[in-house]
Amino acid sequence: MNLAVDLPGLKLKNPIMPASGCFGFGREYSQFYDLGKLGAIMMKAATGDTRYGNPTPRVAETASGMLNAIGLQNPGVDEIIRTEVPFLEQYDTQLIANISGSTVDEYEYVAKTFNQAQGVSALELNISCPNVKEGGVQFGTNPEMAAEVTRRVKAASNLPVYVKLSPNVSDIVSMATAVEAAGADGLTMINTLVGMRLDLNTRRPIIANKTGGLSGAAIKPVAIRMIYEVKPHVSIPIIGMGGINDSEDVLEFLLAGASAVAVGTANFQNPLICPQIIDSLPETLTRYGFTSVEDAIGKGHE
Amino acid sequence: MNLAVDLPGLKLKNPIMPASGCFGFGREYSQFYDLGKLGAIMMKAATGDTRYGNPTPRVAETASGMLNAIGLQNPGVDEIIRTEVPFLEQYDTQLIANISGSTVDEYEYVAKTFNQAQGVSALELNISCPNVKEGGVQFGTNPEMAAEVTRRVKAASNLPVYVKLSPNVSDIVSMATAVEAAGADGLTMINTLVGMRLDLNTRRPIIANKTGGLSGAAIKPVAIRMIYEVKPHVSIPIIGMGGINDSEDVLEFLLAGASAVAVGTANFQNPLICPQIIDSLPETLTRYGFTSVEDAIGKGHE
Amino acid sequence: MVMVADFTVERVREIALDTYEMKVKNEEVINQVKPGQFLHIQVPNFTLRRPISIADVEEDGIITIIFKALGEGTTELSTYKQGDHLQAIAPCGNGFSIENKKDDTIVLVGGGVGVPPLHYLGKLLKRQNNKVITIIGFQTKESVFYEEEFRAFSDETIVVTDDGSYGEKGFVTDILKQIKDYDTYYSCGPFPMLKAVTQLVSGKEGFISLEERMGCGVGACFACVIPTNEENGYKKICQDGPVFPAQEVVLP
Amino acid sequence: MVMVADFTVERVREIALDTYEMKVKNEEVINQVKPGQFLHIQVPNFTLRRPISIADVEEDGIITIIFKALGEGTTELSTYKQGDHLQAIAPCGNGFSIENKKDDTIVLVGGGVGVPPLHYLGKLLKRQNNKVITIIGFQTKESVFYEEEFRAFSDETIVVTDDGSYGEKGFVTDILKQIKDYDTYYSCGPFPMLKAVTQLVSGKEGFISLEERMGCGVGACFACVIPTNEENGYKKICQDGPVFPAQEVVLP
Ligand SMILES: Cc1cc2nc3c(=O)[nH]c(=O)nc-3n(C[C@H](O)[C@H](O)[C@H](O)COP(=O)(O)OP(=O)(O)OC[C@H]3O[C@@H](n4cnc5c(N)ncnc54)[C@H](O)[C@@H]3O)c2cc1C
Ligand SMILES: Cc1cc2nc3c(=O)[nH]c(=O)nc-3n(C[C@H](O)[C@H](O)[C@H](O)COP(=O)(O)OP(=O)(O)OC[C@H]3O[C@@H](n4cnc5c(N)ncnc54)[C@H](O)[C@@H]3O)c2cc1C
Ligand SMILES: Cc1cc2nc3c(=O)[nH]c(=O)nc-3n(C[C@H](O)[C@H](O)[C@H](O)COP(=O)(O)O)c2cc1C
Ligand SMILES: Cc1cc2nc3c(=O)[nH]c(=O)nc-3n(C[C@H](O)[C@H](O)[C@H](O)COP(=O)(O)O)c2cc1C
Ligand code: FES
Ligand code: FES
Repeated sequence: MNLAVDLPGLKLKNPIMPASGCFGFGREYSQFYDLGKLGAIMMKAATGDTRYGNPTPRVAETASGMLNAIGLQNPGVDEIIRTEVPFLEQYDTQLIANISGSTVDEYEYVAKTFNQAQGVSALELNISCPNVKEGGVQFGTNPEMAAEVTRRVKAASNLPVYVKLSPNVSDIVSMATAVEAAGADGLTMINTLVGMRLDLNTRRPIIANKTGGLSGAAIKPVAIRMIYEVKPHVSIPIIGMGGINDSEDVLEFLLAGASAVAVGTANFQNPLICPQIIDSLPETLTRYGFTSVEDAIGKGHE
Repeated sequence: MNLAVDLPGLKLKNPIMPASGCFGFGREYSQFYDLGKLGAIMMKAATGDTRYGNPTPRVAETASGMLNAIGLQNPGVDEIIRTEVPFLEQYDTQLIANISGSTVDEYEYVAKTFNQAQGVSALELNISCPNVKEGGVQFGTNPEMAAEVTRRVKAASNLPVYVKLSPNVSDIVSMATAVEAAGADGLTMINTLVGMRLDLNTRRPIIANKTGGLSGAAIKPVAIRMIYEVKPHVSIPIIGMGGINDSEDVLEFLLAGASAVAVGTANFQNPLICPQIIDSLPETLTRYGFTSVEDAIGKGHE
Repeated sequence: MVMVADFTVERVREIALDTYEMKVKNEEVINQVKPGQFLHIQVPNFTLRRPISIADVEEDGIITIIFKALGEGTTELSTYKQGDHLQAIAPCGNGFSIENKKDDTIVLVGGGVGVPPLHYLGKLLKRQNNKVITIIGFQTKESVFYEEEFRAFSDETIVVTDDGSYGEKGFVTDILKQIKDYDTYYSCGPFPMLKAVTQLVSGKEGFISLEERMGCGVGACFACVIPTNEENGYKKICQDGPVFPAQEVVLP
Repeated sequence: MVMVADFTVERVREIALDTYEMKVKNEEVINQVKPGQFLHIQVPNFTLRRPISIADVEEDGIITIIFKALGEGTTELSTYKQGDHLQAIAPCGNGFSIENKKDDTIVLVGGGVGVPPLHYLGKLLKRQNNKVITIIGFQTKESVFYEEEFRAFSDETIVVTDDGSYGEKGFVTDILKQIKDYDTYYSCGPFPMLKAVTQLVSGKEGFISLEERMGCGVGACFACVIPTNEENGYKKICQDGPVFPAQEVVLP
């Protein structure tokens, strides 16, 4: 079966890729399988400089999900280009660089740096990280700010830009249309919902950062709803994510309007999840009457 | 152990009450246990007139949660006062009327009507229902609209008003402070997150209304986070809800800043959940070093 | 009186394609059961319960249910073994009222997983000296179950399959059409079948049992309503039903 | 090489208060195991895996783990029976490097659920002809486990309990203080204990094994980092650890 999908800058042999932050820079999972199996790889967030991130504990378990507050730990864009990208380039897959920063200038710098380097096919603009603000306003929840950073990053780079939307907003459609108007080539959605757990013994939040991002199966209904809502209002493609655990989930995202999907938290439960989903996808598509991936995209809207 | 909590208009013998919409008007659950055990009862939403609600299917299951789109089906405030309130008044508990409407006038009418009747101790102002808008703006996601309806309802009634907040907002604190400033006597939070599931066979949303409200354990981390965030910014009490399944969950809500809690979806899994939680609460509080319910409220902030 | 009851699993066996017969025991519940009522079964780790009709009741406290393993919950249920425990709200719903049904001719019309409740109903109707004609429809040969069990009390039993791979080919309505001389029909199955049945024989006294996705299962949440013929009128399937006089409700 | 491995449960028994010894079998994994490594165990219906140290390895492919049933996941794990299957990423982490450790005097210092990895470590150190002194601390008498197993290979074994209800009263550091003549210590336990130990004997060569809440367990998610002495320096406990030279990392 034809699993291929063509997206701006990305000729995907299949629509499955690990989500940013849940796969590092691939090295660890390359011990378990050939990364060339993947449609693409979304790398861990890159910032201008080395970031240590938040104190630990950084993760907590929740019902059908987890919280994380890693805090964008990464070796910085230059080091990533020097050591991580060449490693990943060995594999027959496509690289998407997830870019982040504390200021619009930092975003711009990271985008420019990836643009000058080789090996990366697209940028994923992570505006949904809760600790990234300017003038107290979060990029991820304010359409004007989101549009501004999108514009700046587009201008700084020739690579297609996918803007990653935060679900922590009153109106997801206005976020999506704002970044589309600002030049985004695609959307990735959703990032995590802000959540918290308290430890009854210590009487403190389990996560040192107090709040963390909720991911996993628990948030899938929110992801599906947001993609379904956004789809009719944009003409750029959506890469969907949020709680994908199997090929049925993938099909649900395709029906909702995603053109490809990313798998995050499920990698922790099962390191082999991505290749297993890729292997079972043709049978799932066939069972529900589809002849290709393209065939299923957006079919939940008819 | 002393489980009592004193809130505006509500002298609760214990902090446990069924959440609105998950307990009807109590008749059904009165077959399983004495409703006099409950700290209070939050009745199903009341509107000005009889409402049929949405087409079916109205519920769908999700990972550690469910979606519902009942659509405020209810017999109307007058009928509720005539038949349901007298039935519930038999029990040694307190009644909270959940009020809703399509316009501010309808809210006002419902509030006024409950005010004139007997038996209800407080109003819960449900501004978080997604199909309630005026001028295209949802009350539940716009601080000014929320404040406006709060003011009007306060003026129409002598009963204390608890405003029920929607989690589908970028900034929960500004919603909370807006309704507090408008005269709210308390907050209840959270209502459901908007979500969706697609049926792979029919390729349509499972729920006839397409989107539904996500409730259950899946949303507990979002509820805890929002209560924890709001607590330091308000001086009115919070009744917490969202995914409570046992007495440990209750304590987590108390630590986050709730003064009492409501149990919703868990009633469907286990009709005896409320009395079971009430019975196990003293032991749980003791195990974690608390001597009363009051003692635990807000202790996650120290 | 409906209660939250603990059942012990006595036996589970696959009786047709993906279709399981399970016998569960609770001596308190059975005294209350009317045909057409259901168990609202808790499956651990699932938020919602699964409503499954009571297909038979035996004197020693044993209730039979028959279910198709379709989704995750029923698939999990099909793995239960003898001695396992099951928690259910039971018995739920109103059931069929048959106290006054004596010496009549009755047609039972069931389709797929709508067949089970008709089994216990038919058994009781026969005991009350009614003539019972059973028409049960299935997708295909492998899906057919309980033919013998229905034959045991029915005066006539006709099995139909959509593809004709077993029994008559066609729909239950094709057979029902040919039966003229009866007093009352009882039907349970998917909405399209019920619609076809009630339209076909709209003049007859009939009772239909409905299915809908449920929340509470006891009448509190308004998930399972069905419109009635009055304006804004509705009934709750879990509490006022699942059985309704055929003309009372408006099928979607 | 780390792999996703299926294990068969051979035996589970409670060896102390809420503390379980479980033997699991997978012949492929054991050839790779170094003391101090761990299994990252999947418990069905839980999002995150549970990291549990390898406490022993036997020639026939059997790995022993010892865990305390604290929260929901480990409580679920404690209900496993012989013949059940367990999936784990294994073996995880670097483990203790002891190739060159011969004819030395070693002190093992373990606290609570930090005791298990020291068992396999001590066994191997003894085989390499080291003198092994074991100091293991527990909360109270009911929590003590594996005393005999440690005695079997240790030249000296001292058990301490916080409340003095068994063995010596006090902390492991109270005993460690009195031991002067040794080359290297290996320690595993809660952060406060490790901090006390490393501060007490900061001049000695020591290796400590750390615990942190984990996501992936393989080094991909950055959940389990620990700062090192360099600026912005860090190590991943699941991958670069859990064992570190005592002076390399900054304990919180
Ligand atoms: C009153 C009543 C009696 C029933 N009796 C029987 C019976 O005797 N035998 C039998 O095989 N089936 C019966 N059903 C249908 C049965 O309840 C569903 O097939 C079952 O709930 C599906 O669960 P699942 O785990 O397979 O599917 P999932 O898709 O995992 O279920 C997800 C959710 O949807 C609900 N759901 C899905 N399909 C249906 C449906 N068709 N009707 C109601 N809820 C549904 C489930 O209860 C659950 O809440 C009855 C339904 C009702 C309402
Ligand atoms: C490298 C390593 C080796 C370990 N070896 C052992 C051992 O041999 N025996 C033993 O009893 N325990 C050991 N632990 C601790 C053990 O992992 C936790 O006690 C266990 O994960 C708690 O799970 P739960 O289901 O009881 O608790 P829950 O509270 O339900 O766990 C929720 C989440 O928090 C994590 N978590 C909770 N407490 C801890 C903790 N102390 N450390 C790490 N994660 C935690 C869980 O893994 C899970 O992801 C080890 C931890 C690490 C990091
Ligand atoms: C541990 C962890 C780290 C993450 N780090 C990033 C990140 O660096 N950049 C980013 O855009 N998203 C990050 N995410 C969000 C995921 O990419 C994804 O959007 C989200 O987890 C929802 O998908 P899932 O439910 O499949 O995990 C992270 C998620 C997790 C769980
Ligand atoms: C079936 C159903 C119906 C509901 N109806 C109402 C309602 O009428 N008014 C209201 O304010 N909240 C309503 N809610 C929201 C609950 O009161 C509660 O805020 C929410 O479900 C979160 O709590 P839970 O996770 O314990 O269910 C409803 C929830 C469910 C599941
Ligand atoms: S399922 Fe709740 S009213 Fe019927
Ligand atoms: S747990 Fe993921 S890096 Fe250690």
